[in-house]
Amino acid sequence: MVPLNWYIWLSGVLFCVGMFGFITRRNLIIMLLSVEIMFNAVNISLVAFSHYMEDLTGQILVFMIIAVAAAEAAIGLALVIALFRNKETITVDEFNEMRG
Amino acid sequence: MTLKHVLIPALPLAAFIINILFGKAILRTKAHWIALIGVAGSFLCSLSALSGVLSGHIVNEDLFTWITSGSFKVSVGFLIDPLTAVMLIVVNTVSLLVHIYSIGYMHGDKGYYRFFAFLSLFTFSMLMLVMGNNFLQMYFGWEAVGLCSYFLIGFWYYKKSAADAAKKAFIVNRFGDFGFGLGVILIFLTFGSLHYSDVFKNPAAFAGQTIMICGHSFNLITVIALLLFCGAVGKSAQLPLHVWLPDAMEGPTPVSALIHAATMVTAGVFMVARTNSIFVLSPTAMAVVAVTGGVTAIFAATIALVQKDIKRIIAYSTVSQLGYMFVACGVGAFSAGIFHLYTHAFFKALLFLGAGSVIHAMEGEQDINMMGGLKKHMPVTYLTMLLASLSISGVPGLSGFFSKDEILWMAYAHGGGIGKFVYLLGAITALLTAFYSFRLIYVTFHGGFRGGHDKEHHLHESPQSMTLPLIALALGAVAAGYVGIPHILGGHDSFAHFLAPVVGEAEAHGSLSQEWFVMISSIVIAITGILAAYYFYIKNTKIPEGIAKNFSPIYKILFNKYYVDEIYDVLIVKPAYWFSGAVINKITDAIVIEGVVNGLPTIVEWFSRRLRKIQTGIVLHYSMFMAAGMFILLILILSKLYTGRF
Amino acid sequence: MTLANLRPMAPELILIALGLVLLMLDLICRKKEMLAIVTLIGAILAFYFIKGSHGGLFDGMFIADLYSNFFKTVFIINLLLSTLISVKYLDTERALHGEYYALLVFATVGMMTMASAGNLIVLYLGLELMSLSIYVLCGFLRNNIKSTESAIKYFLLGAFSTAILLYAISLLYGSTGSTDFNKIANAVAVMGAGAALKPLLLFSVALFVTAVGFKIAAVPFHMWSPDVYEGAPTSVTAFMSVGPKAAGFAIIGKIFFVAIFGLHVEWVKLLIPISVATMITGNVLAISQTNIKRMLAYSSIAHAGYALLGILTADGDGLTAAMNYMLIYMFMNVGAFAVVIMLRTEDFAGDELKDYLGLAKTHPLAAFLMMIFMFSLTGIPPTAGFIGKFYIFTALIHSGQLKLAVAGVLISVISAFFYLRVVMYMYMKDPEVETPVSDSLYLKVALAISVVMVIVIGVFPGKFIEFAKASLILQ
Amino acid sequence: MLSKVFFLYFASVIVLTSSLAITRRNAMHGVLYMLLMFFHLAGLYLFLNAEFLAAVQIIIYAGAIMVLFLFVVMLLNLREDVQKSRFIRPWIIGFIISSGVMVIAIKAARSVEVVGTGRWGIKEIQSATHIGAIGQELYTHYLYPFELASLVLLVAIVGAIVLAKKRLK
Repeated sequence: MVPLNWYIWLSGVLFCVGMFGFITRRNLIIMLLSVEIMFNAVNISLVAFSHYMEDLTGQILVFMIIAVAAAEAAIGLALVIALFRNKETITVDEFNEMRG
Repeated sequence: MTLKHVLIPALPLAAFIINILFGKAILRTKAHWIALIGVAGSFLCSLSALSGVLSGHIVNEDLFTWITSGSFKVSVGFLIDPLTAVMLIVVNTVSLLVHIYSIGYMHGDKGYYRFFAFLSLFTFSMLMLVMGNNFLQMYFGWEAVGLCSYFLIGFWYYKKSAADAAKKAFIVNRFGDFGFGLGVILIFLTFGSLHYSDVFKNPAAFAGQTIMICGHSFNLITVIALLLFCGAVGKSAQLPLHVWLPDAMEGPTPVSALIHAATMVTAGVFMVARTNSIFVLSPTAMAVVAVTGGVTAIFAATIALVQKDIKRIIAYSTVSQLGYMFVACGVGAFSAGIFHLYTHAFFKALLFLGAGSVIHAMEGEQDINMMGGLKKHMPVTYLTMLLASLSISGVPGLSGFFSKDEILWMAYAHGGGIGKFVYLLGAITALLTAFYSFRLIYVTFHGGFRGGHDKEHHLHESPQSMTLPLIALALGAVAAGYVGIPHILGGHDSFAHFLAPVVGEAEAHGSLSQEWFVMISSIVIAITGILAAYYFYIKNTKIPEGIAKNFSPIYKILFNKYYVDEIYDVLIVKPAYWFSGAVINKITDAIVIEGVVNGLPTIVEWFSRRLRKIQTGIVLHYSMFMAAGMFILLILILSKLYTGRF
Repeated sequence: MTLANLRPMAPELILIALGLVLLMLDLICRKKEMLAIVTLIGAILAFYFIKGSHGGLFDGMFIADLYSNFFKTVFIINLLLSTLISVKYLDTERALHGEYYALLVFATVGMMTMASAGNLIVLYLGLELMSLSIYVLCGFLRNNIKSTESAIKYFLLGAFSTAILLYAISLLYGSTGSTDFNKIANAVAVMGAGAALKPLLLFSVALFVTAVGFKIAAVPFHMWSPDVYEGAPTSVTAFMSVGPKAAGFAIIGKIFFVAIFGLHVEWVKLLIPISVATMITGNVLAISQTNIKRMLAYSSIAHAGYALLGILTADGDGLTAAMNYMLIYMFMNVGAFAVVIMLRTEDFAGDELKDYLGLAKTHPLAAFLMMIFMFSLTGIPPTAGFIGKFYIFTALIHSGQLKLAVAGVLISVISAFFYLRVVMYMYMKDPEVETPVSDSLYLKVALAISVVMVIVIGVFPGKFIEFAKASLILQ
Repeated sequence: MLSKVFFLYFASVIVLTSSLAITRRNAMHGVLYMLLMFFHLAGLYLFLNAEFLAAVQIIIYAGAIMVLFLFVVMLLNLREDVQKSRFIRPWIIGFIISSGVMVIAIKAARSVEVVGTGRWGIKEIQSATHIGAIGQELYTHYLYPFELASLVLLVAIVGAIVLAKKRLK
């Protein structure tokens, strides 16, 4: 049997990979992917906790997260399209109309 | 608490709001109606409140609590007891009459609606001051009446002297108010509450406490009382902070009558009477009050002897009479002080309004030497002012007699050095008062007109809206005193009994014969003063000039008001200017002004501009900040676990 | 389960129905003003139903209690005011209507769900419902580069904070075995002092602080807010400067004061530097702003800092003060934004500070209202802002945090500098351009409500304090 | 033992593919690596007796969300963006923060213990089937979140249309 903390480790590592992508990549779409990675990292730990605690709450939450992730992806991608229409780029650091 | 009590201050407030909002655009020359209705309503309500108090119905309730935090409570509440009732009557009566008077006096002024708006606001503030049931409300009322006074003195702000006078009044009052504010804070710290009912419940319990100031220990109650008295000195123009009041005469005359004679300046007396249970615990403070009052009384009276400006004479007379009131308070006869406050309101307001009537007729001329013989041109003004002068001089049968005699007797009967001393001062002042009052009457109204022919043609009696209030006030000046006829004259001293529950009854250590002696001597003094004035200014008009010439140093000192203004100028104003000019401007300009006043914002702004750079507008940087913040939080919270420290 | 059983969630149900109706009405209704009126009617109806809403539903997932009702009141008033100020503004910006109001309504439902959540799952879904709606609202002027940019900024960082929140939830779930607030509280209580020794639990506390800090725009998680506030349509800015922030405080009450109250020593230690930094950053950065929306954004950061001070006391008084602060903040902030919107006309943006030069001469009423809101934001008595600050600081002093209270007062002095500068611009300078103002009846109603409430709360704060006090979950 | 080997395989592939996904210059490649990662995640879920979630993971994540991503990547003409440098300038700071958090996370999760006390042990789930168990929970106890999720999706639909529609009315 795999120890629980292995899953938590995996979750933590995956979360940080996603976070690294999110805070450094300039490509909007990759940033969105990074967020998905972070969600999935959380999912791993939730499913693992849920399994080890013999309680389905975590898995229900995973189910919800997947549903909401879909919703977020839809909105995020719609925004990407709207932005691309306005500025012909998806390089995120070029959106600095407002600052200070 | 019933509606009528709330309406007393609410009506003038409503009048103020309506006038300030719609006065300029809609009401214009009709502005007085709103103010008049407000004050008249308030007057009727206060009459009804008085009858309530007379039938033993005392109100002490919080109307509404603004904020509370532990024992600190800011609330608006009304305490309507005999003292408040008297003040309500005084304030509302004079205010109502002054409102009516102003219709004629201010007619055609371009700030007509503004004038009435501020009059209403002042009435409201004054009513809040006297009706309050806690020190904070009194303090706010105190500041509010000061502010109104400031606006009204400087009503003709385009006149430099008016603007300067307003500024002076404001600044001088700051000194007093600072002390008052400290006193209120000290009261809160000592008693843990600012409500009268809590503070006055048992102040004696704190009598023995001391407070350390600069390494010396002082009696706590004395310190509180003296701080409070500081405020009274400023507001009631006692030595050495009296300098603002004569200058305040730059304001319109109705304002002088209402604010600077009858009501606001007496707030100091009211406050001392209100806090009598604190003052009586401190003989030191009482002595200070009595001596300050006595010295101010004689000091101001001597100045009034030689002034030429009709309003200034009356202004110094006011200062002097206020001194009387403090003498009464200082010898523990608070009810006598309030009694004098009450009668004084009538005859002093009358004097001012009469003076206003004269000035109105003289088209702005205020020098009494340019007047004379006005008796036949303006009989109503003459007669009413004569009655007021008789009253202030203490001629038997008029209201001033009863109240002034009461004070003198109380001072005399107080015994001890202080009592004798202030009695002596008071008696001399009474002589001077009678003299200068009748000097005013004789020079202004008798003899021949000295202002030239052109002016003489224009002389006329003032319109009815101005004479009616004069007549009404004259009735007061004659009859107001009959509520307090002393026992010795077969009366019941009802006024003192009425106030006794609030201010207690003064003990008089004296026999009947002594009382008779004091009374008769004061009558004699009054008559002597009047006759002397008659002799000097009617019979033998050369004498004053001769005296002025022969005793020119004294005359000069008096005429220049003991050079107090000049002394202040040299001691305080000039050094302050010099200090600000030489020290602040030159030496610390670069450091203090640049550094603190401009610099602090500049530094902050500089900092702000630098800090803005962090906000690059790039999401990645923002997210990096978020991640870094999260990282730091994680370190913060987990470092305890791993290192044992937080 | 019958419909009557659902009474506790009547306000939510009404608003959901309202949102759906709005979406459909948009198709058949020509006159777009109708949509606003329907929104107002629905919101008032929901408001009316708040009062009788009591009890839990769905095994304690949904809890309608006085605490949630307090926040629901705030949210629905916020919805009402935002709707009122939107009508004319949307016209000026030529934006779609139906979806706009529906999204406002759904965002409000999300906030209400958060306030009455009994479970972390519900809280998460409410938060997402609110956030997604607001992301879209920010980018509503999709041909406007600023609007879309603000939306993507908010969206990206919001998604990041959601991920952090989820991570926190998963770790809390793992350490306590439940997602129900009361069960978590019990589990933490059982651990006793050992709770502070569980690394995963502490880890999740830090993550919660991060995620909630993002929602209320606390430093250093605040950086989205100036950009988003500036870029978003002004009516949305008004809406989101209050709604999500108040919702953030609502979940602070749920998470910090109920679920992990056993760890309050820890989270207070984390929140102290955050709140101080938030006040300083918000106030200092507001000084050098030239755009009024941006200035108000920084000011809203600072106000979150003050409200956080109330949270730091970790007691009922402080939470009451913070809740009360949110209520007050809503009126003054929405009011200020309403004035900003008032200046927005067809060919005039009206959101630069210099547009306010001499406003008192050209539009005395607008200037006067702005002055009252600025006074209130500064905290000058007798406006509501003073009451808010007063209770925050006294709560701090009573809980023994004297130093923080003094720091808070000193820092709030800085704020006078930029708020009163607006007043000075309006009253002491001469106008540069003749600025027209919009004369929408709806806008005027919103302004009237805000200014009356600012004054009324300022003068009669007793009732409102009682209201907030009575709404407390932990006594 | 075997399970550990399998876990290590899945875990390392997940970490590897995710790392690759976020470092690819071309978003398209990133998306494809993500697909690979999702399949392995599904495998991991199977491992944890969550068959339904594994299926959902593939159907929704791989089948829907990633396809949406692909659509968008292909819809936009990203030729210029691909040329630009991949990371923001002080990426090293991001790297330090991420690895710092990672270290803390690993350290914090070193000794995590939970006790299986719930009513859905492996046996119970097997007898009810996973989909049955989830269904039972979802439509009874978690009905409210389920309904809320529908609202979230509705907002997403409306919002996506509002944002992506071509022309204003």
